[in-house]
Formats: sequence, C-alpha cells, structure tokens
Amino acid sequence: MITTLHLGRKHAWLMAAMTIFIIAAMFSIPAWAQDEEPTLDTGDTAWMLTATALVLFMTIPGLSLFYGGLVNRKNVLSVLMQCFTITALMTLLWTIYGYSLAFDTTGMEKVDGYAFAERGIHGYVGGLKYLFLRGVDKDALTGTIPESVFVTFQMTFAIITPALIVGAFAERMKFSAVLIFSTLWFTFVYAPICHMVWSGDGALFWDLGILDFAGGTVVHINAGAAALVACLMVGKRRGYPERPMPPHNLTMTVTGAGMLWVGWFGFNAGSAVAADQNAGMAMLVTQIATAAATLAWTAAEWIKHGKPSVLGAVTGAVAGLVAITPASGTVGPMGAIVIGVAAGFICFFAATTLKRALGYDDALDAFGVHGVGGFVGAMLTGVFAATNLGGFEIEAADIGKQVWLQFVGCAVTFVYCGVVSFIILKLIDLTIGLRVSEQDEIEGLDVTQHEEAGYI
Amino acid sequence: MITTLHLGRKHAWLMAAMTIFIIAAMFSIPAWAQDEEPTLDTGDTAWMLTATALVLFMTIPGLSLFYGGLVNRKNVLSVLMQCFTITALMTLLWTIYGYSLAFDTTGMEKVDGYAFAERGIHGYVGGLKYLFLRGVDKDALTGTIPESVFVTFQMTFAIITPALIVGAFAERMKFSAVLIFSTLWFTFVYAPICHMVWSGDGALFWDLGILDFAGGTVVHINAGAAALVACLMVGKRRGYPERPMPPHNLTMTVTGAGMLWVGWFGFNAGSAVAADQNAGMAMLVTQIATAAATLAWTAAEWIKHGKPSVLGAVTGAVAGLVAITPASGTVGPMGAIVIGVAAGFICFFAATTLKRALGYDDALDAFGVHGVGGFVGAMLTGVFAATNLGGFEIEAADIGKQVWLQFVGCAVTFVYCGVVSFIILKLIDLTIGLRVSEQDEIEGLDVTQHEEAGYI
Amino acid sequence: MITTLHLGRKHAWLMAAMTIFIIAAMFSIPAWAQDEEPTLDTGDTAWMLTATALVLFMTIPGLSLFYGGLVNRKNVLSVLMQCFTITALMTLLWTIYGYSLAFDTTGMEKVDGYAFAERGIHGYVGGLKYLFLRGVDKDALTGTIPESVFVTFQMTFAIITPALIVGAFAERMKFSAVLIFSTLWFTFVYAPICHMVWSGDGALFWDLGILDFAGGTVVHINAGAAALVACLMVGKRRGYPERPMPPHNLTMTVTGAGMLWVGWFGFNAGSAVAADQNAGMAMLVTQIATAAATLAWTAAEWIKHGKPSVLGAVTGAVAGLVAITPASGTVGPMGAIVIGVAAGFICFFAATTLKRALGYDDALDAFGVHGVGGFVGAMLTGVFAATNLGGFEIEAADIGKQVWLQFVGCAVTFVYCGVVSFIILKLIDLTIGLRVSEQDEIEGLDVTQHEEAGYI
Amino acid sequence: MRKIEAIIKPFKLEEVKEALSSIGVQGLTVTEVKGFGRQKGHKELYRGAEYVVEFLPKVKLEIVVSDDQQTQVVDAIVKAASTGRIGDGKVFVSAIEDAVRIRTGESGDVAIS
Amino acid sequence: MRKIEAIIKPFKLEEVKEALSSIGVQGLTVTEVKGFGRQKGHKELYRGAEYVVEFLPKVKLEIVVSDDQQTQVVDAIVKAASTGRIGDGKVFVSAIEDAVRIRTGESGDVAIS
Amino acid sequence: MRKIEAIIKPFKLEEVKEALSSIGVQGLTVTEVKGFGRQKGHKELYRGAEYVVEFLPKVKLEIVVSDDQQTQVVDAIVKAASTGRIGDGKVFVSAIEDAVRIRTGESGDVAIS
Ligand SMILES: Nc1ncnc2c1ncn2[C@@H]1O[C@H](COP(=O)(O)OP(=O)(O)O)[C@@H](O)[C@H]1O
Ligand SMILES: Nc1ncnc2c1ncn2[C@@H]1O[C@H](COP(=O)(O)OP(=O)(O)O)[C@@H](O)[C@H]1O
Ligand SMILES: Nc1ncnc2c1ncn2[C@@H]1O[C@H](COP(=O)(O)OP(=O)(O)O)[C@@H](O)[C@H]1O
Repeated sequence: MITTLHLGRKHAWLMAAMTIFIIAAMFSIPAWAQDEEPTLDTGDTAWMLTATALVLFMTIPGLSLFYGGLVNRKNVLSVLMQCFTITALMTLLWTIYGYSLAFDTTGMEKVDGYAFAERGIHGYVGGLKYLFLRGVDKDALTGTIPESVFVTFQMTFAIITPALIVGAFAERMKFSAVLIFSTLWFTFVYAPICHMVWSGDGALFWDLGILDFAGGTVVHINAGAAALVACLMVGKRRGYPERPMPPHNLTMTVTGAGMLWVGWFGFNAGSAVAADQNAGMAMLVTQIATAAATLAWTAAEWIKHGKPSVLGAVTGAVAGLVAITPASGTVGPMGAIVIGVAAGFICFFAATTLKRALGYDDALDAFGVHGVGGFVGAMLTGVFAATNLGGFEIEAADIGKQVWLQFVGCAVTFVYCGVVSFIILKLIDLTIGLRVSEQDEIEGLDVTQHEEAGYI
Repeated sequence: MITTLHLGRKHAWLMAAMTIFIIAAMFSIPAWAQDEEPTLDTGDTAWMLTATALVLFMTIPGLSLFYGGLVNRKNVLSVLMQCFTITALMTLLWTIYGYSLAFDTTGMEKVDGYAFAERGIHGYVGGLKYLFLRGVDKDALTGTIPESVFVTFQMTFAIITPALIVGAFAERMKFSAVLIFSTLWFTFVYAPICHMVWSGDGALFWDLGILDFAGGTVVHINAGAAALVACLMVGKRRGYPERPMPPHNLTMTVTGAGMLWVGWFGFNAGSAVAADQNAGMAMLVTQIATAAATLAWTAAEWIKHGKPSVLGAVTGAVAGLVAITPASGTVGPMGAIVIGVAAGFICFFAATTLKRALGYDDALDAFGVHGVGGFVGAMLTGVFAATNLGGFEIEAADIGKQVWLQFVGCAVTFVYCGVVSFIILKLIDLTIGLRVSEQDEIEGLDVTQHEEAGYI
Repeated sequence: MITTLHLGRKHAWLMAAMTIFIIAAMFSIPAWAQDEEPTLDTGDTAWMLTATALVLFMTIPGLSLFYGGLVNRKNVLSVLMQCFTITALMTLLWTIYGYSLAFDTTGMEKVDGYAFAERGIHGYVGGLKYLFLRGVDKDALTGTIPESVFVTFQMTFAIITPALIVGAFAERMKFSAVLIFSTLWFTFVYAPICHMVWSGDGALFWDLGILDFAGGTVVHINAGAAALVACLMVGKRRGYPERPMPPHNLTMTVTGAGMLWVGWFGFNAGSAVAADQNAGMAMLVTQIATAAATLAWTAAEWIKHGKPSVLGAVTGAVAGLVAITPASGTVGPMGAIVIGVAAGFICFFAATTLKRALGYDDALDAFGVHGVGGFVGAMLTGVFAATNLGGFEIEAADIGKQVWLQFVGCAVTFVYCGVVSFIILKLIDLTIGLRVSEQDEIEGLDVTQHEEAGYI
Repeated sequence: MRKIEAIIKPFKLEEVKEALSSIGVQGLTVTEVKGFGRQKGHKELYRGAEYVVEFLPKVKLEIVVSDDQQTQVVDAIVKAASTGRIGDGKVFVSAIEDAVRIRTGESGDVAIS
Repeated sequence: MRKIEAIIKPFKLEEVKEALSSIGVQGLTVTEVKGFGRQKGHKELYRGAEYVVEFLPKVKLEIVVSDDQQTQVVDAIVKAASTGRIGDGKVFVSAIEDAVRIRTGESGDVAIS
Repeated sequence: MRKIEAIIKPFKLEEVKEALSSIGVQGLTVTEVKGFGRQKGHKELYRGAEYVVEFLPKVKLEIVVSDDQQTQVVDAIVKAASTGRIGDGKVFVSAIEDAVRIRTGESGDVAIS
C-alpha cells in the first residue's frame, strides 16, 4: 500500500498536466481529410479475414493456455474465465463506442511536434461518429478491404491488450473487479492510445513519426505499464515470494506459446492490412526475431543456471514476438536477429533478476515480458529501421532522432497509462475492493469466484 | 423406452406423409439450369482454402476438446474417437456419394410454394452425377473458386454436423452403433436437407426463400433434432440425474470453445464463398453475436446462481455462434447483438431449467445449444434481415412473412430429421443394440470400447 | 552397439562413393537461368501467408502435442522443448545459410539422367548467394508471391523435418546432443536434399522427373531414414520392450493429430505456391487420403485386435497425411483413396508387427509412420499420377518408368540420409555422448535436463 | 479406538458414504489407490504393444471410530459396497492408540466425534 | 515404534514439514487424500446441475517414530497445522511392530533414524 | 494378521509385484505418495525462482498377510526393491485385528487368501 500511494503521488503532477491539456484541446477546431476512391481487393481481404482469426486465436485459446498453465491448479479456470470474458466484453465495447473513439478521424489535422492545444481533442481520442458502428456499411472500405474486416481486425487487438494485463494480477483479483477494470481501462487508456498511434494524420504519435507497425506501444507497453501498476496495487499473492509457486501444467503453457507464435503472424503481418511485400517481410522478421529471442533466453538460462528450461524457451519466444511487433514493418532480417537477441536477454533479466530485486509480484510477468520487451522493441525499431542496417524506413543519419521519438512514444504511453490505470484501480479498490478475501485466495479462485473446478 | 415409443407413434403419420411425397416426387420431370462463365479469383480461393481449414479445425480438435472435457475421464477418448472417426467417415461418404446427393442439380426447376409433386425428387435430394467425384475436374469452378475447394469446404460441414450429435448420446453408446448411425443419418438426413437448403433454384427451402446463410437449419437444427431423439432413444446415463457428473477437465472444454469460436469464422464468413463484403460483415456479426451471448449467459448465471462460471461463458459463446449462423449473411451489428443476447438467455434456460424439467439426458446439451440456439437464430434471422433493423435482405413489411418462412424451415427440418433419426436408431437398437452393457458403462467406454486409457 | 556398428560398415561404401561424387562435382561449370517478369498476386500471397502459419502450427503446437502425449509424463517437457528449440534453431540456420544452400540456383544447368560429374556441385547443394538472406529484398518475388513469404514458407518445412526425428530418440537422448544433431543434420542432409528436389532445373531429382509435390522425400523419407538410424544408434529405452510404455496422455496426442491434419493443408495445398486449382485439388486429395488411412488403420486394428483405438485412428491419419504428401499435386480423389488405404494398412504393419519383429525402439514410430508412409506415398505417386487413373501428370504408359524414378528418389534419399545421419550421430556419441545416464533416464528428462516438471 | 480401512470399487464411494453417514459416522478420509487381486485386469493396446493393466482403480476409506462402533461400521460398509462380483474389496480393522483434533487439541474419543 | 498419521489442510504442509524437521524428524510420507467431516464442502454448479463437494482436499502425513518421540511429534504437528478453523484435521497414533530400511536391510529403530 | 507397508521407488513397483506374486501373495493395494527423507530432492527452476523439491515420488504398497507370511513377504520386498542407493524406502509392519472380504462377508485369514 505504501508503494502504491507513493506511486500515485509521484505521478500526480503529470496526470494533472495531461488532464489539463486534454480539456484544453477540446476547444481546438476540427478539420476534414479527403480520401481517394479505393476498390476491394479479394487477396488483401482474404488475408485480413485470416489475420483477424489468427489474432483472436492468440487470446482464445492461445494466451489463455499460456497463462492458465502458469498458475496454481486451483486458479486455472479463473484465468481462462478472465481471458474469455474480456474477449466478449471488449467485443461489445468496441462495437458500441470503442471503434469510434479509436478510429473516428473527425476533426483531425496534421500538426507538427507536441503542440497539444492546436491539435484539438481529436488528436488524442476519436469522436462518436461510429457509435454502435453506425456508418460502417457493408460496402464501406478501409483501403482495399471491407471496413467490417478492419473493424474486426482492430477489435482483436482491443481484446488481447487487456487480456495480457491479467498476467499481473492473476490468482488474487476479484472477478467483478477484473471486469470493471478492463472496461474502464479500455475506455480511458486503450482507445485513446490506439487513436493517437494509428488513426492517421492529426494523431499525436502518428504526426510525430513514431514508428509502431503492429502495436508495440498500443498493445505491449500499454499492457505492460498497466500490469506493473496493477500488481503493485493489488499486492503480492499470499506467500510470495517465500512459498514456491511453480506452474501447475507447463504442457498447457507451451501449447499456448505455440499458438501465440502462430497467431502473431496475423498480428504483425496482418498489420500491413494487405497481402503484400510488407506483410511478407513482417512475417519473416517476426519468425526470425522470435527464434533469436527463444535461443537467447535459453542460452542465458543455460549459462546462468546450468540448464535450459522449456518455460524459459517459450517465455523468450513471447519476448521476441513482443519486441519485433513495433519493428515488423520497418526492419529487415538482420535487424530482427538483433532485436530478438536483445529482447531475449533483457526480458530474461527483467523477469528473473529485476523482479526479484524489486520485489513486486507480477505473477505471470506481464510487465517483465510485455512492458520491457515492448520497450526494447520500440527503441530498437528506431535503430534498425535505418536502410543501412537493413531497414526500410529511415536514413542512417536519422537514427538518433528516431530513437528519441521512439522513447517519447514509450514514455508518454507509459506515463499516461500508468497514471490512469492507477486512478482506475484506486477507485475500484475504494468501492468494491480489488482483492478476494484471504480465505478465498487459499481455497482458490475457481471455486470461490466461479463455483467450478478445473480438473476432477 | 415408453417415451421413445410414444415419440415414434406421435410422428408416425408425418413420417408416412413425407415418405409418400418423396416417392411421388420421383416421377416429376427434371430440367437443366444454365451457368455463366466464371473465372478463378485467387483472393476468393485463398480465403476459401483457409475457411475450409478453419471449419475442419472446429471439429478436430475444437469440438472434440469441447466435448471431451465435459465427460467423465473414463470416457474422454471415446468422445475424441467418435469425433475423429466421424471426420474420416464423412469425408469418404461425401467423396463417394454425399457431394452428389447434396449438390448435383440435375433436373431441378424453380417452383413456387410447397408444391411437392411438381418439384420432383431433385428438389429434395441430388442425383448421382458426381458419384466418386466424377466430373469434379481440377479446372472446374464453383463461382470464382475451384470446385475442389467448394467440395472440401462443404465436406467440413458434413463432418461437423454428425459430430455435434455425439454430445447427446456420449458416455453410453456403442462405438459401432455410432458409426452406423452417422452413416445412415448422413445419407438420409444430412444430404437431402443440405440439398434442399443450398443447392439453388428448384430446391425446396431455396425456392421458398428461407434464409439460412451458413447452416442454421442444415447443421444446427438438424443436429439438434437428431440429438434430442438420440438421447431419448439411448436413454439416460446410469445414475443420471441423481449422481453428479461434473466435467472432468474444464480447461479442455474452454480450449475447445476458443477453437470453435475462431474456426467459426471459416464457417460463417466462409459461407460467402468469396473474400468480399459479405464475408467481412459475416465475420463481424459473428464476433458480436458470440460476445453478446457469452455475456448474456454469464449474466443469467450471475443473477440466478450468484456466480458466473467459465462453463457458462463458453456455452453461451457456442449458443451465440449457433444462433448467428443462419443470420450471418443478412443481419447487421445491432441485429447481431439482439440475436446473441436472445440465444444466451434462451439456451441458458433450455440447457438448465428445461432439460431438468423434462428429464431427458442430453449429456452435453447438443439439443439445448444447437437445437434451441439454431431455432432462435433462424427465427430472428427473419426479423433482423430487415433493412430498417440494420439488415441487408428484406423490407420491414416482409418481416412477418419471412418469420413464417423461417418457422417452416425449422419445422420441416425438425420433423423430417426427427422422424428419420428415430427410424435409424430404432433399426440399430433392434439389430446390434445402441447401448453398451451396464458393466462397460461403469468401467468406462475408453477401456471397454477402445482398450486404452486417456491418462496414465 | 553391435547393430549400429554393423549398420555403419554396411553403408560405408555407399557413403564413400557419395562423398567422392560430391567432391568431383565441385569442378563442373555453373550456368545461369533466366526468369520471366512476374507480378505480385495478392490472392496467392494471402494463401501463402496462411499456409506458412499453418505449417508452423503443425510443429508448434501440433507435432509437439502429438509426440508429447505419447511419452511418459516425466519426459513430456523434454519432447516439447526439443520441438520448440528446434523450431527456433532451424529458423536461424535457415536465415543464415539454409535458404541459400537450398534455393540458391547459381550455376545450375539441366542435365539428363544421373550424370553426377556434369551436373556440378550445385545440382546437389545451393551456393552461398543468399547468406544471411542478403539479396532477399522486400520487393523480390518468387513467382507471384514475395520472396520473403517463400523463404518463410520453406523455413517451416526445414523446421518440421528435424522435429519429426525427435520421435525416434525420445525419452533418452541428451538435450545438447539433440541440438547438435539437428544442426548438423539440417546442414548436411536437409539442405542438400531440399535443393536436389525443389530448386529447379539442374537439381538432381528435379531433372530426373521424380515427383514430390509437397515433400515426401525431402521431409518424410528423409526424417524417417534418420529416425531409423537414430533409434538404432541411441539404443532402446531402459526396459523396452518388456516394460509397457503406454502414452501418458492420449488426449494430448489426439489434439496434436487434429492440428497436424488441419495444418497439413498448409503443407500440401501451400506447396502449390498459389491459390489456384492445384492448391484446391491438393487440399481435397489430402483430406480424402487422410480419411481413408484413418479408417484403414482403424479397420486393421478392429480386425486384428477386436477393438479399434483412437491412437490407431490418429496414427492412421498421420500415415495418410504423410503418404499423400508427394502425391498431392498429381493425383485425383480416387488415387487418394487408394494411397490412403495402402498407407493405413502398411504403416499399421510397420509400426506394430515389423517394429516388434526387428526389435528396434523407434519410440514414437517416426520411421514406421514417416519413413514407411513416405515410401508408400512416393511409390504410389508414380502410379496415380497417371491420367487414366485420375491423375494429372503422366501417361498410363509411363507408370513403370515413373515408379522406378520414384524408387530412385526414395533410395537415394534413404541411403544418403542414412549414411550421413550415422556419421553425425557417431561423432556426437564419441564426443559428448548421445544418451543421458541411466539414473537420469529413470528420473526423467524433464527434471534432469531442464529442471522442471510437466505437471504439479 | 479402531481404524477401519476399506478398499472398495470407486463407483461405490457415494453409497458407502451415505451408509456411513446414516449410522452417525462423522468423518472419514478417502484415498485413490490401485488394487491388485483376484479381479482380472483389462488389456490395453497401444500400437500393437499389449499391456495388461493389473492394477485397478480402487478407493480406500479410512475411518477411525470408537471401539463400540466397529461392528456397525464394518457391516455398513460391507453391505453398501458389495456387488457380489469379484474385486469388491476388503475391510481391515486395526487398533488406534490415540486421536487428536488439531483445531482444538482435544484427544481420545472426543477427537473423532 | 509408533506411526503418527496426520490429516491436515494442504496449504499447511510446508509449515508442518518445517516444524517436524526442526525437531529432528528424518523422514515422512505424504499422500493426497480427500476428507469428509464437519467442515462444510462447497457447491459447484455445471450448467445448472448443482453438485455439493463434500470431499475436501487434505494431505495425509505418515511418520513412523520411536516411542519416545511420539508426544513431541504430535505436539509439533498440532501446533503447526492449526488455524483454529473447522477442518484442520486429525492426528492418529498407532503401534508399529517393526521397520526395515530397504537399502541396508537394517531393522528396528535404526531403520528410521 | 499383519499389515506390511512398503514405501519404494516407483520404477521398482513392477519387480516387487512379481516377487510378491511368486511367493503367493494374492492381493495388495498401491498408493502414489511423496516421500521426504535422506534422499536429496532435486532443484526446479521457473523463471529464476528456484524451488527445491524435497518430496519425491514414491509408491506405497499395503499388503495384509497372515502372521506366518510376514517374514517371507518383508524379505521379498526388501530384496526386489533394493538398489543400494539412498531413498530405496522402508517397510513397516503392524498388526491387523480383522479382515473382511466385502464380496462374501468372510472374515479372518480366509478373507485375504
Ligand atoms: N492381502 C491384501 N492386502 C491388501 N489389499 C488387498 C489384499 N487383497 C486384496 N486387496 C485389495 O482388495 C482389492 C480387491 O481384491 P480382489 O482379490 O480383487 O477381490 P475380492 O476382494 O473380491 O476377493 C484389491 O484390488 C486390492 O486393492
Ligand atoms: N473419524 C475419522 N476417521 C478418519 N478421518 C477423519 C475422521 N474424522 C475426520 N477425519 C478427517 O479429518 C478431516 C477434518 O475433520 P473435520 O471434521 O472436517 O474437522 P475438525 O477436524 O476440525 O473437527 C476430515 O476432512 C477427514 O479427512
Ligand atoms: N520415519 C519415516 N516415516 C514414514 N516414512 C518414512 C520415514 N522415513 C523415511 N520414510 C519414507 O521412506 C522414503 C525413503 O527414505 P530416505 O530417508 O530418503 O532413504 P532410505 O530409506 O534409503 O534411508 C522417504 O522418501 C519416505 O517416503
């Protein structure tokens, strides 16, 4: 509790500042963008339909199994339930107002630099044009694909992001609190960050030229920051870290990891929103970085502990997938190897040494892998996007500037997300409470929250 | 037994009537349809290849896991075996004569209304032109995709339908009886209903204008009706309902549910047989309805029992997927929400209260979810296809008529399927017997039917 | 040990001969091929992106689960770890030099017959042009798809092949030895065979006209031969065959089998490298042959042992998938049925009777299914490719010649792979040793090699 | 005090528990065990490898009762667990010197009543 | 020699083991069991089918000790395993006639020390 | 009658059962247990969290025999289960007052022969 209050104070100023600029921005003048007339491409559509299925597959059953295997057997269903219900809930929220808040580009205008006031509110969050998907006609297109597909594809990102955070507070948070947290977090954190990064000209990150091809900031740093705050706020699991808490079923975790890997092709190569060279190269570099991170983590364990473990290997893989995410549209194979290796080693350090040193209980390493891996990836994107390093986006001379921009992207996301997550969690704690009773925690969440048992 | 005999008598007349009109119809005159010259579209083909893989994925491993987790651990392999062998068996039957019975349009002619005699036999079942897939040349097209792909896509529907029925008679039916039942049911129920719904002009349901985009009648009501009859005929499991029969491994069930959800994109969006706006909107509404049903069932449980369960959430999801199936080509996002919510609540009622009240042992709720959910979906398709309700097919004024047509579709399917299923099961019972011995049931089907054990 | 030394002596001559011709071949003159100007097709690209994901899905989690369920619970993680790490390792090796060794066509020229010397080294193995994927530009195409996609697609084949071999030496080989073996085997066996079969004009098998659409020789016979040698060299598991070694979790195996089946659509239909009629027909025949093999194995068991088992059914399915692999581009539905039935029966015989008779301990039947099934498929490809038997490639009159060619393909692969695998394993055995200590084997590989446990 | 150990067929557990409850037994402890005895095991077959499972799933009940309850308890178990088929199981009786209820520290007969 | 059997709540296992180690107990054997007693079970609900789980997860410890250690061991267990809530479990004491260490064939008190 | 309880290494189960069968033992009951003793456990490591597994998998056999079989049975177990390595396990002998065969209701020595 002391820690969390401390956290609150520390960032209170920044939060206040943010709030002010958001309100201030409301008074700026919106403007309209013009579109060319695109036509539907069946190949692009085919790939995006598939990519959408793949990203959904990442959450159910991919991430669910990955996380589910890591907890105690008495809590396995609670994790599966949280992932499954979040999937359903985010789908409805996205349908009702999320897509609009994220992708309504009404009133956006390109603005140089950090000029908050000029940009207007809609540089930070979308309008309400698409409430209830009004206006998403069957024949509407986004680029060369039906807008319905784009809506669903983006929806799957809005699903997995809050689901990732589950890893931080697993095994002790009330189910009702999870749902309320996810709803508020989606509304006040995910939707605006998504808008700032991906909605196009006039959006903060977009205008600044921050590179985030497939969601390094929107998904991973965002989820990672919320995860860190959440595990601090919810507190440690009973007995942590004295009592060992080994994964109850690693075969489940490895299965989930395989599914995440496969599904991530939809995530990264799907972010090309086309079946083209960008998608192809995104798939290739995703594969390479993941492999490199897997081997890096394995090697780190082998060196440090004398034996490599499959939990290490799969965690490394996820770290690699996370790190290549922002980079996957702008780096080449060699950049991918470096990003993968870096992510493997650094996340290994974060999830083992750092976590133990600082003592927070990020139960399934949502911060250690997604937060840290996302940061590593975002920064190195700024390096390996350079054409002389095999990338496709920037000049060698601009590496320094781009790395700075990447850092800004990470920092703004981290701070904004951290502050708002803190407020949300605090509010929940003060009202219905975040945490189950000690007795319920001992008995397990499956029986006490859901009246069922994973295995008979 | 009394119940089942009673059932037999009750519907004997209808069955007789059906038999007569089918024979009568044989004398009518066939006619030929003309086709335009289509060309192959690689995008459409890419999507349909994928969709086919997704629908197969629904059965193995999706449905297998969903069902397998719900039974007692001593019967888990028997369920997996039934799903797997049905997959193989239906593939061969479809290849040998199923595709021909379902999609040979020889001798079909558009007929108004229910005019059975004029329509001819081929309004009810296809001919034998494609026996052994003769005539399905490598270069043949169905619309813009290779006919080979269409054959395989439709095959996966013919696979999953009998596999769904397994849920009704799980844990007590002889393996040999399952195979014989599936073979006969496929031949005398699935193939004709599939033909009536999807083979085009001249087919009963098609001519009547019954809307069934992706198989509400063909797959779900059909399977549901057979499931109800089957569980009545096979009888209750030993000890039902006094002895509790909790799922032996809910993690397996939740995993399977995730796979079903993901695979269902192939089912519904694949039913557009193209990578276009219809596919896109089908995917979107599928996602929305499923989410709505998940939350509806969860809410129902929360309200009624005080706690939501993950088994409830995933069952709700399947109910939503079932209900949106017939509607997925003709409703918009808001219709999808209503359909989902309705399916969630009504199937909750059917699988819990209704089943208990009536006392039949539909072991895994094949009827409660697929029969009831299919019915809800079919009826509401008639409502939300209306353009003023966000749909894409009918006028507001025609809702009443369409709902009636939808009802006719459900009723004919239900009655025809119910009667023929009854006959098939009766024949099997009188010859080799439907049910394993009591001793075998106690020991479990895995060891007694297959000489192996799920877990060591 | 006697067996293995014997094996060594027996094939030493052949190995020597091979070595000589490879060296001799180095002096021949390379030549350049000309390419037409292709353009990117989004539909083909969409399908190949998907197919790549599907083939990766075959290994993680498909094959991992299939194999993992079959071993003792104390070794389950070791199998998952081997598959996962091989995935990562092969990805990097493929990126660094594998793709180049396999698909650099520098210096290749079409040569009739077996003329080794004229062909030059590059008829057997590729050059180093693509080291580190240099030259695989974002915009480079292979046919109508980005080369990046082709690289990744082929990479997934290079991943699964060594992973298949794991089945032979499971439960007793050192983890470090597995990695070294996989690395060397990939380099000296996989890459050259892949080159000889698929790199185009000038490559041995290609020039000879050996038919191998999707990897019967490259993947299955290759893996099968290595598996046989490996299980002989590593020796039997402690207690085999006296002590029963039943699968510890068949639900896992059946799940993996379903995933293999679904993923195999990517493998076979993906080998068309387009979303066209070839892909469509490949999918259809894959489905049919697999179903036929499933039922054949099931029937064989039913007849021989009185009861069919799900392990039999799924093993039959894999046998069918293996056997149809080389044939899937050239046979029609009826050929597929025959190939499936033959594979089902013959692999049943190989994995049960033959293995027991000869006494080798191919733990998970990697040879019995992939080696034998691959051989059956390769030979029958030579038969059912004939147009009068429903195939699409050869004349009836050429069946004899084609079967001979197919035999040559199998024999060369088998011998070359067998010899080189033997040398590699011998070297490892003489240096770090192949096998864990008896004590470690008793305790289990999970704890002794990886310091973790599958289930708590 | 006496300890009654009963090895029974798993599907009889519920019935035996009911029988014991109805004669006032307040507590018992159940263990999943495998039994080897006269009852023939079944065959399992994995890819041609036959495997005779001689250890069959059984359930072991342990009930500590005061001396005077012994006969009644044994009888109730035998009655409820019997199917008349081989493999129905055994009941063993042995002496317990002391019992302590952890919660309260009480010992002797009162600890189990 | 005496056999001490303790049925405790699973999450107390670690603490009890520590307590026993600290008083010099060299070995013990642990079994996962299900207990039926005064402690109320919980409800589980599957698609409307209610199922009262009366058998709760417990852990059984068996420790064979020399006669003079008996009191000390029982006390240590009771102290470490107690939470004061219903369901904490029982300790039973009975006589063991002989013990043999398989590795060496030694028997009697020396086999367990 | 005597109850012989043997705690052995799991991979020795088959051999011990053979040995017992060959001297005419008609029945026994097997439980999977975890043993804590002199045998060092192994280390497991999960994302840097070390976890020393002190409870090792063992198998417990329970065999009730008539008094005269005691020595023979104990010897057979010790012989078959011994590897000479630490952790081979223990055999404990205690008295059984009565045995009943559930199927027939027979009691005494005849119930276990
Ligand atoms: N001598 C024994 N000691 C311990 N357990 C025994 C003994 N004999 C039988 N059992 C247990 O009782 C079970 C039933 O015994 P079995 O001989 O199969 O049938 P029955 O009790 O009907 O004669 C066995 O599976 C075993 O668990
Ligand atoms: N008579 C008995 N014989 C054997 N085990 C018993 C007996 N009574 C209780 N137990 C075991 O002790 C556990 C705790 O007993 P319970 O009555 O629930 O609480 P408490 O010990 O606090 O009174 C039970 O779950 C059961 O395993
Ligand atoms: N005093 C004891 N009471 C009950 N079980 C014991 C006792 N001592 C040892 N055991 C059991 O015997 C097993 C082997 O004991 P251990 O001390 O490791 O080796 P050894 O028997 O070779 O001296 C332990 O794992 C435990 O299950």
